[in-house]
Amino acid sequence: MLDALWLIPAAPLAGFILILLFGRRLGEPAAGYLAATMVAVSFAVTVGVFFDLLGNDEHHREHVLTLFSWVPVGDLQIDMALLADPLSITMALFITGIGSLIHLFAIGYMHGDPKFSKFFLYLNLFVFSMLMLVLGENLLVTFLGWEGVGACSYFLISFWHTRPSAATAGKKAFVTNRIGDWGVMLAMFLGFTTVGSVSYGALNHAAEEGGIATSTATGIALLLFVGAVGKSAQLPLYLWLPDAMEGPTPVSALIHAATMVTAGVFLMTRMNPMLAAAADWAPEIIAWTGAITALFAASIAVAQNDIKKVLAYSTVSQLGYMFLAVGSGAYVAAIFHMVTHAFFKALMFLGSGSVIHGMHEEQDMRRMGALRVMMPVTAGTFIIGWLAIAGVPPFAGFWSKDEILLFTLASSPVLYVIGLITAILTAYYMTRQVLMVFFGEARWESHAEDHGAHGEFRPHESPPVMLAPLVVLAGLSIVGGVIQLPSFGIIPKGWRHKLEDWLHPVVEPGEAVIKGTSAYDAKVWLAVLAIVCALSGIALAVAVYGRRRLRAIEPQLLADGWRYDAGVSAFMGGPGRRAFDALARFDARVVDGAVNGVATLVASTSGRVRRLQTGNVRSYAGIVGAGVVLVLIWFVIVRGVL
Amino acid sequence: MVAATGSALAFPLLSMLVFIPAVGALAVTLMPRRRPEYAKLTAAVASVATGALTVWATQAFDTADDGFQFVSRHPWIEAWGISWHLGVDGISLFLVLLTGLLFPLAILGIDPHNDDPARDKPYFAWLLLLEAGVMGSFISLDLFLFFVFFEIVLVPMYFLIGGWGYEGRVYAATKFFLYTMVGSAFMLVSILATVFIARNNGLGYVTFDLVELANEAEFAASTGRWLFFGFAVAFAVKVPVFPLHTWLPDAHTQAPTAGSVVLAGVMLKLGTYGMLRFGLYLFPEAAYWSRYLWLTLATIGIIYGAIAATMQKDLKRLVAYSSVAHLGFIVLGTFAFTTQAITGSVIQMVNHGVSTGALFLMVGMIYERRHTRQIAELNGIQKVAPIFAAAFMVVMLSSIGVPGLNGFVGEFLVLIGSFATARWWVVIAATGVILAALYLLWAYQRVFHGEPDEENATFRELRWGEAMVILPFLAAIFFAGLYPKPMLDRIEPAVDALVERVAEHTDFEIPTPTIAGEDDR
Amino acid sequence: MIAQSTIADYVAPGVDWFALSPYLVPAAGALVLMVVGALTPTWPRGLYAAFTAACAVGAGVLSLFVWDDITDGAPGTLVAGALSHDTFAHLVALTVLVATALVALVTDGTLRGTSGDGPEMYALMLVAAVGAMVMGAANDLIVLFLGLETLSLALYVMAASDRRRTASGEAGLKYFVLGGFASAFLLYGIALLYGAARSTNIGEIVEYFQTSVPTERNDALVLAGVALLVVGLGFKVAAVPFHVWSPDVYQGAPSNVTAFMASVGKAGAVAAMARVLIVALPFHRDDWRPVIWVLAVASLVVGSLLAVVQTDVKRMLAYSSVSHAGFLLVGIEAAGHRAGEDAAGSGLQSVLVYLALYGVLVVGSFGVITVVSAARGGSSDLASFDGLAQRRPVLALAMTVFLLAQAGVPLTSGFVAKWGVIQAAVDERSYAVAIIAMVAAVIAAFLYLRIMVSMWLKPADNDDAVAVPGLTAVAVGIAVAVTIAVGVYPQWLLDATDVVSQYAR
Amino acid sequence: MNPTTTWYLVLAAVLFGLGAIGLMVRRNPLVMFMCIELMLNAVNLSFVAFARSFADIDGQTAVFFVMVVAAAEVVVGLGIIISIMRRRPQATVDDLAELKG
Amino acid sequence: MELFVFICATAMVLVGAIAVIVSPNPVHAALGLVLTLFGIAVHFVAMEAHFLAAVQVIVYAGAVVVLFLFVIMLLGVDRSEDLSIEPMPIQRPLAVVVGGGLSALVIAAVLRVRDTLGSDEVAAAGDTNIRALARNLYSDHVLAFELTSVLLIVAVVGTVVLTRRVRTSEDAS
Repeated sequence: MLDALWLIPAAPLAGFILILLFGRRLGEPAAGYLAATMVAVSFAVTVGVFFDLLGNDEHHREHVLTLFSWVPVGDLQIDMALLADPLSITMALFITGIGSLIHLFAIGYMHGDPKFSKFFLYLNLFVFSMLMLVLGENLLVTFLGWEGVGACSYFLISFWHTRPSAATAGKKAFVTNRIGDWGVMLAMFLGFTTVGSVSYGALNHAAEEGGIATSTATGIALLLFVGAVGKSAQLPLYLWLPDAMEGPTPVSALIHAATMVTAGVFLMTRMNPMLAAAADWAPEIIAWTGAITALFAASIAVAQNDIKKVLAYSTVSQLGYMFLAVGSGAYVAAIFHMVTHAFFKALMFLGSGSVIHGMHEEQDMRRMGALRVMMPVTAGTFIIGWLAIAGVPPFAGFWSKDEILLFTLASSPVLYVIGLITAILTAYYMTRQVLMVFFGEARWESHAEDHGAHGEFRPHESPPVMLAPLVVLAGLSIVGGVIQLPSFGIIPKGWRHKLEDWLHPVVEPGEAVIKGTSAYDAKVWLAVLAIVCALSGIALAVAVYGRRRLRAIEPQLLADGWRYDAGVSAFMGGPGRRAFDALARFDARVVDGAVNGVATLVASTSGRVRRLQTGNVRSYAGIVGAGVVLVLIWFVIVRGVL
Repeated sequence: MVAATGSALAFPLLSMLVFIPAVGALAVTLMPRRRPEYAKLTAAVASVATGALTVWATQAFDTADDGFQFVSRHPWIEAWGISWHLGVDGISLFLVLLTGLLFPLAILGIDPHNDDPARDKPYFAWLLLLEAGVMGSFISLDLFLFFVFFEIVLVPMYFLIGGWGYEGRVYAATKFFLYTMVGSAFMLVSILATVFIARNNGLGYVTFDLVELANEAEFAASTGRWLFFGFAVAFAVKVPVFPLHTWLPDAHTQAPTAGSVVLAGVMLKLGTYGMLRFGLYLFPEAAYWSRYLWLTLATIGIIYGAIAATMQKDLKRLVAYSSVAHLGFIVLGTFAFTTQAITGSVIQMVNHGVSTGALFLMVGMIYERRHTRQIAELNGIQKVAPIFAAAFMVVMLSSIGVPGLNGFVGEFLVLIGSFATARWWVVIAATGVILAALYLLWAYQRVFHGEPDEENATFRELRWGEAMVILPFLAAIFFAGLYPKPMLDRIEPAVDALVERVAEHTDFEIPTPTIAGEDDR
Repeated sequence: MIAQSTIADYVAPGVDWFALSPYLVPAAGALVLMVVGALTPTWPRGLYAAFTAACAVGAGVLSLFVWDDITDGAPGTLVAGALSHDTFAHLVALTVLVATALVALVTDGTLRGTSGDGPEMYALMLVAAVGAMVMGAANDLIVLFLGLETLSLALYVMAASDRRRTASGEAGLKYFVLGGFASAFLLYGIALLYGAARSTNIGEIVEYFQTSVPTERNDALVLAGVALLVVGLGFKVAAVPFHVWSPDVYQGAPSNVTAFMASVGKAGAVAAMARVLIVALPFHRDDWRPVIWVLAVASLVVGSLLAVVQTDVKRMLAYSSVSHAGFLLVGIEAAGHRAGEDAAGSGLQSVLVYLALYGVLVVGSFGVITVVSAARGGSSDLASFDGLAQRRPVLALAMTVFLLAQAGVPLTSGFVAKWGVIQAAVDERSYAVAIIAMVAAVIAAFLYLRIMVSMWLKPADNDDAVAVPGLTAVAVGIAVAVTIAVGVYPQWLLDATDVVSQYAR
Repeated sequence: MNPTTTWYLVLAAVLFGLGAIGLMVRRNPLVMFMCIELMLNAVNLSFVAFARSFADIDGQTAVFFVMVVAAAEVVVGLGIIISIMRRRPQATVDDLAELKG
Repeated sequence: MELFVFICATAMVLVGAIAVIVSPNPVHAALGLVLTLFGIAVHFVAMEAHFLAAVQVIVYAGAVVVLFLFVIMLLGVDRSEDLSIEPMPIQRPLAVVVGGGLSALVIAAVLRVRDTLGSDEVAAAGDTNIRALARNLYSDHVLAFELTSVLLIVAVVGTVVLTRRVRTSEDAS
């Protein structure tokens, strides 16, 4: 199957082209099924490739498929080439797997939308781009996908472009991402200048051999991190992600939770030898950025009332966890968390989509409540997702989060504490969300009249095509942890560290690094501590929102996201815009003014000189005479006498 | 057919590229006044024939040869050592191709909207004359000949802007004409000085032949720098390099659509092309010596053009300022002196021609429908004309430089190539990529997104005829973005030779990666 | 010794009638016009003009034969050293004769049917042409002066000849007064030079400076003489600041006369200046070159600047001709670097070629102005050109060609002319003046653009019927043909004129 | 003490200067014209003085030609003046300034 | 004796010239011109240029000045010019500077070379002056002599052109 590697991106690309050509004729729901099938084909091929690789011994789990020479100029030889190795196939597996589920979901969700086929057009293009991103053999192919997903994200966020907020959000996402792209590009330039290639193989090889100076490696790593910050919505560039919730919910699930936003983590993992070769403070910066983002976003999520906004900030927070892992050297944990996060966050986004669908486009949680009765499947699956993200064992999230915290403690206790606090907050705000949406009294009845002309408003459960993906994802959220079980005594040896072993050729073995540290020795107690934290967070939320024992603390400052977004907007719209305007005026008045000034000067000088031409012949004689005297002075005095 | 390389071809291919449009222009002029449709037909035939020849030339081009091909050389004004010397190499080939393909599209696809059909005749005649001039500039290998074509181009462009432009056309046309002529004034003196100084310093005879001058003449460093300066001023105006750019927004905005397309598509490249062909090639020392100046101006241009574009209220003006920024990349690459950077510059010249040409084309279509180019008066077009919007989006993304589309390849090569020799300039210039997204997306949002108001609700969707004009642009955008290799293969040898020439004449060392790019795949 | 001379010593100088024929034919033609014209009733349509043109063309053909003689043999002098027998002289003569022929054709269109129609104007033209030719050929300063006066007096009269317009009289008077003033300077210069070099004959002057011991030289006298000569000739050339007369006179004079002044008048004056400075005074080249430099730059700048702000087309072209004079002076300055040396450079050639090409161009331009302003009752206001392209597209196209050529756009003769001058200057490393000249040309280009804008881009504000008389059309057509032909293929002209730097004295 | 050539030349220069002054200050075209005649006479004086000092007849010949030119100039000049002043007898050159700029 | 002649003639020249410049009445100016021309003629005689002296008197003082007076009478422009007013304030100072500068500079040049000027001896005897002139005129300067005839054609044709009656609207009114 390895030679069919090209099929993985090709299938969604084919879907894109087919829908582009025949989309309108196919119509609903054929276009949706076509798109979903294409992604499913891709998934099937990926699975095939996965098993092929699995069949090889761990040093031969790498396959490069060169399609054609893309940008060959002198030393710079960049191929359009795909790389199948454990990391890329892991990514591809959950991209295509979750992707096909979400496609399926979207068929139901987008029912009745006039631009139904166009939605799947974009979705397929996105999957293609995302696959190019992860399968790329070199930075440039990755960058192709990287920008491609950015563009698709832009299309999809502003899918309902007649809404100004959607259009603005799409633009914001693109531009903010571009700031990150600046870093990726510079990293490529620096890499090429140093190594003479932008292929991962060459770059990482050079880094491993120690051929790259520490400063250069630091530069490359941090520049890539700038890109990752943009793509994965970390501080200070996370702004676009909450706004991106303007897009249809499947988009939020696929792009802004499961796949695209993890690209930054993927890239850092892919280039981990470079990070290893970098100065010590480089990973620290990454870890701190991740930790602060995790805490910061979690604190904002506590006060959000929009069902999707909570999930969006939660995503930012969880991505922060992943960077915390990367910065702590826990690449496997990062990937592990990325996978489990993909499961449960996709699940919850789809669940929220189902809720929104059932609530006729209502997103405000304050107008929900007690939905578990109306939407039992949605509620059930959502609760599984909740338990997973909150870190309750044995759900998937517990295992991955625990592994990250373990590594974090090994590198920095302070970061560990931040991680723990974030974990408590996560459990708290997720519980809050579940309680507000699915439990308590039904607040939607009182607002029924707001929703259209229906005499009676009743939330309804979604169709099976939407529920099926929820169920599958719920299952994965429960058992997802098995791919990387820790070496606790109660877990059979053969079940431990599956992911780590699989990823081994790409990423240095995880726990071996911290083996012998006190953190490693206390790992069981740490797990217990994590469980306690999760439960206490849940308990707190129940006390506040379930039992009403405590008053809810939802300061406006947090609801406004620490006013960071508003501040940036104020700056861009205020001084920033004024500065741009000033430059535009400078161009018109000074630069162009100088040119027109010359013209004016010519005209005014001419006008003045012109007055000498009085029309009076005597004054002409005077001018001529004066000229004669001057010429005579030159000849007689200057040339003759002197 | 075997491509003749470095020697004369039995068929005077390149001369035909000049003569066919020139004769076409004459023929159009002589058409009967009552039958304006003949004018368009003649123009179309002439431009398509020229285009076909350029395609043939591209196909027959020998990728292994770094010298001039399809050379045609005949004495012209022997008294002054001037010959009719034409040839193409990798640097000029695609500009010739672009010229050859852009003009038929402009002639066939863009309606000049003459209220008086009699005005079709001069319109097409000027366009063909313009094609002859531009084509000649790109293939001239004689300084005099180049200057002649470089200057002659002004006249038809002047009349096209002045005669078929918008409100402020006369001002814009005049500004364009005078601005460029000031630059040319310096170039003319420089050309002459080059020739005479070369004669006095060993060459022994007067010749305007580029190749002879480049190979035989030696200039003292200080002399070369002055001479280079003369050339550079003319090219800097034409490019235009900040701060000599202010003619461009006016000219672009006021020009008729075909004029804008051609102006942005090929005419600006006369400057960047000239910089490579005459600046770097003749005066490598001076070019290298002055590189920081150019790098800085280019970088300023990139940022400055982008910021100025952001604040424009007129869509066409916005695109015009975006040209300032894009051309900045070309200049940046030119003065980075690495193979990748200069190849990138050449590619970018072509790509900018395609994408900005297409942008102007579509802005023209917007104007045609709405009779306004003010961004504030446009909104919600995507809802009523989704296909038009989609095409615009693709072109815009190409202009933004999204990988996979043509705009990226050039920018990327320029930046990656320049990084080794002009690191900090690249760091700043790369931020232009962010700004490009900012101003174009902002404009796109305001024009295409949202709910259309009453006036925009009847915006007409793309017609088949219009689509046929845009389609080639889109095809080129995707092709050059995904498979630029055929272009790169043809461009690279000539660029390599140029870079080596610079290295030979200066203490410039062609940068090599500190770690040999060993391949461990 | 003079005292002892007797009649018996007298030997009549040899006269090579064939070599003189180009001068004699127009003079004779003028006499025929006067005498026969006075004795016969008014000649039928266009015959005066045709006859005049025929005389000029005939003289031109003779001049070509003489040219052949000179290039076969060697340049020399004629009639006791009074005239140079060289290609320099004949290139000027050809320029003058071609311009005269063209102006004659244009004049017919202007005068036919008016009271001014008669043989006199044509006779004046032919005589003036002789004067201009003599200026270009003079090998004696007195002869040069006489030629100049012949030309000038004829021009004064012609300028004042349109009695219907008061401006014409004013132009004639101004030209006359200032011209007399300038002639006095020129003459005084000749006198002082005579006082220094003991002769008015150029050959003898040069010989004197060559042979006399430096201490004996009367340098101060020479320099004062040169100064006054430069002034006198600079006036005729219309170099700033001695140009003051030209805008008024160009504007006031009838358009056809202006064409004559700008072509023939300028040709004679510049040729005379070149004769005096380059041929007669090569030993003082370092003295006069800076002055010419300043005059050139001043002419270029002031001419271009003032042209831009005018509203009358004739006045615009008057100032532009001042600017062109600047270009010509650039050429003379360039020639001055190596005046008198064997390898003289191409300065002189460039000046004379410029003159020839400019002559044709300017006649064409004023030819068009003549017919356009005729339709507006003699007004040559810029507005009268509005929308000309709609009314008379061919005429507008012709004017455009002339204007582009004057602006120095390639593939026109104007470009060849400018290129020649600039390359001569650059060859002598006069970079500054070359750049100033080119920038001035750009400023001047604005003015040509204004006229083009008026013709092509403005709506016609009137529907005056612009009638183009047949002979005028012929003249304009020839001028266009020459302008473009030379622009595209200047080789033959350059080859042919390569010999002009081998002048006689 | 006999007058030397230099004396004559100085006188000529003074006369020439006076002529120039006259031309610039007088407004009557006829008088301006007379001033030109003064200047020409100054030149003639110089010519003859030089001719005498070299014992050369060329200078005198030149004067002869100058006189002819002066005569012709007078004829033409007076013709122009008549043609203008017949209509405006009291016109001074200051009044003839329609063409300007 | 020669000195006396020189002084008298110089006085005539200068007084006449000043009269031309300052006399308000054009007739008086013309008379001043005659005085100057006579003075010049005297100088010519003193310098042995007899023929020129004669021509000077006959042609200049006789014909030319008469022509001037004739025109003055014909046009009736013998009214005095008010010289006390100068509409252009800069004109008179400029005139003095230009005229004075001209004279001064030429004089400076002359004085600088006065030693190198030729001998002051009288060149030719009276009766041979004319002969020498004739010989010179018809040999070395024969072309110039012939050219004067062309010049005279101009004068003749010019007067014809300028004095011909024209039909103009102004004349009609």
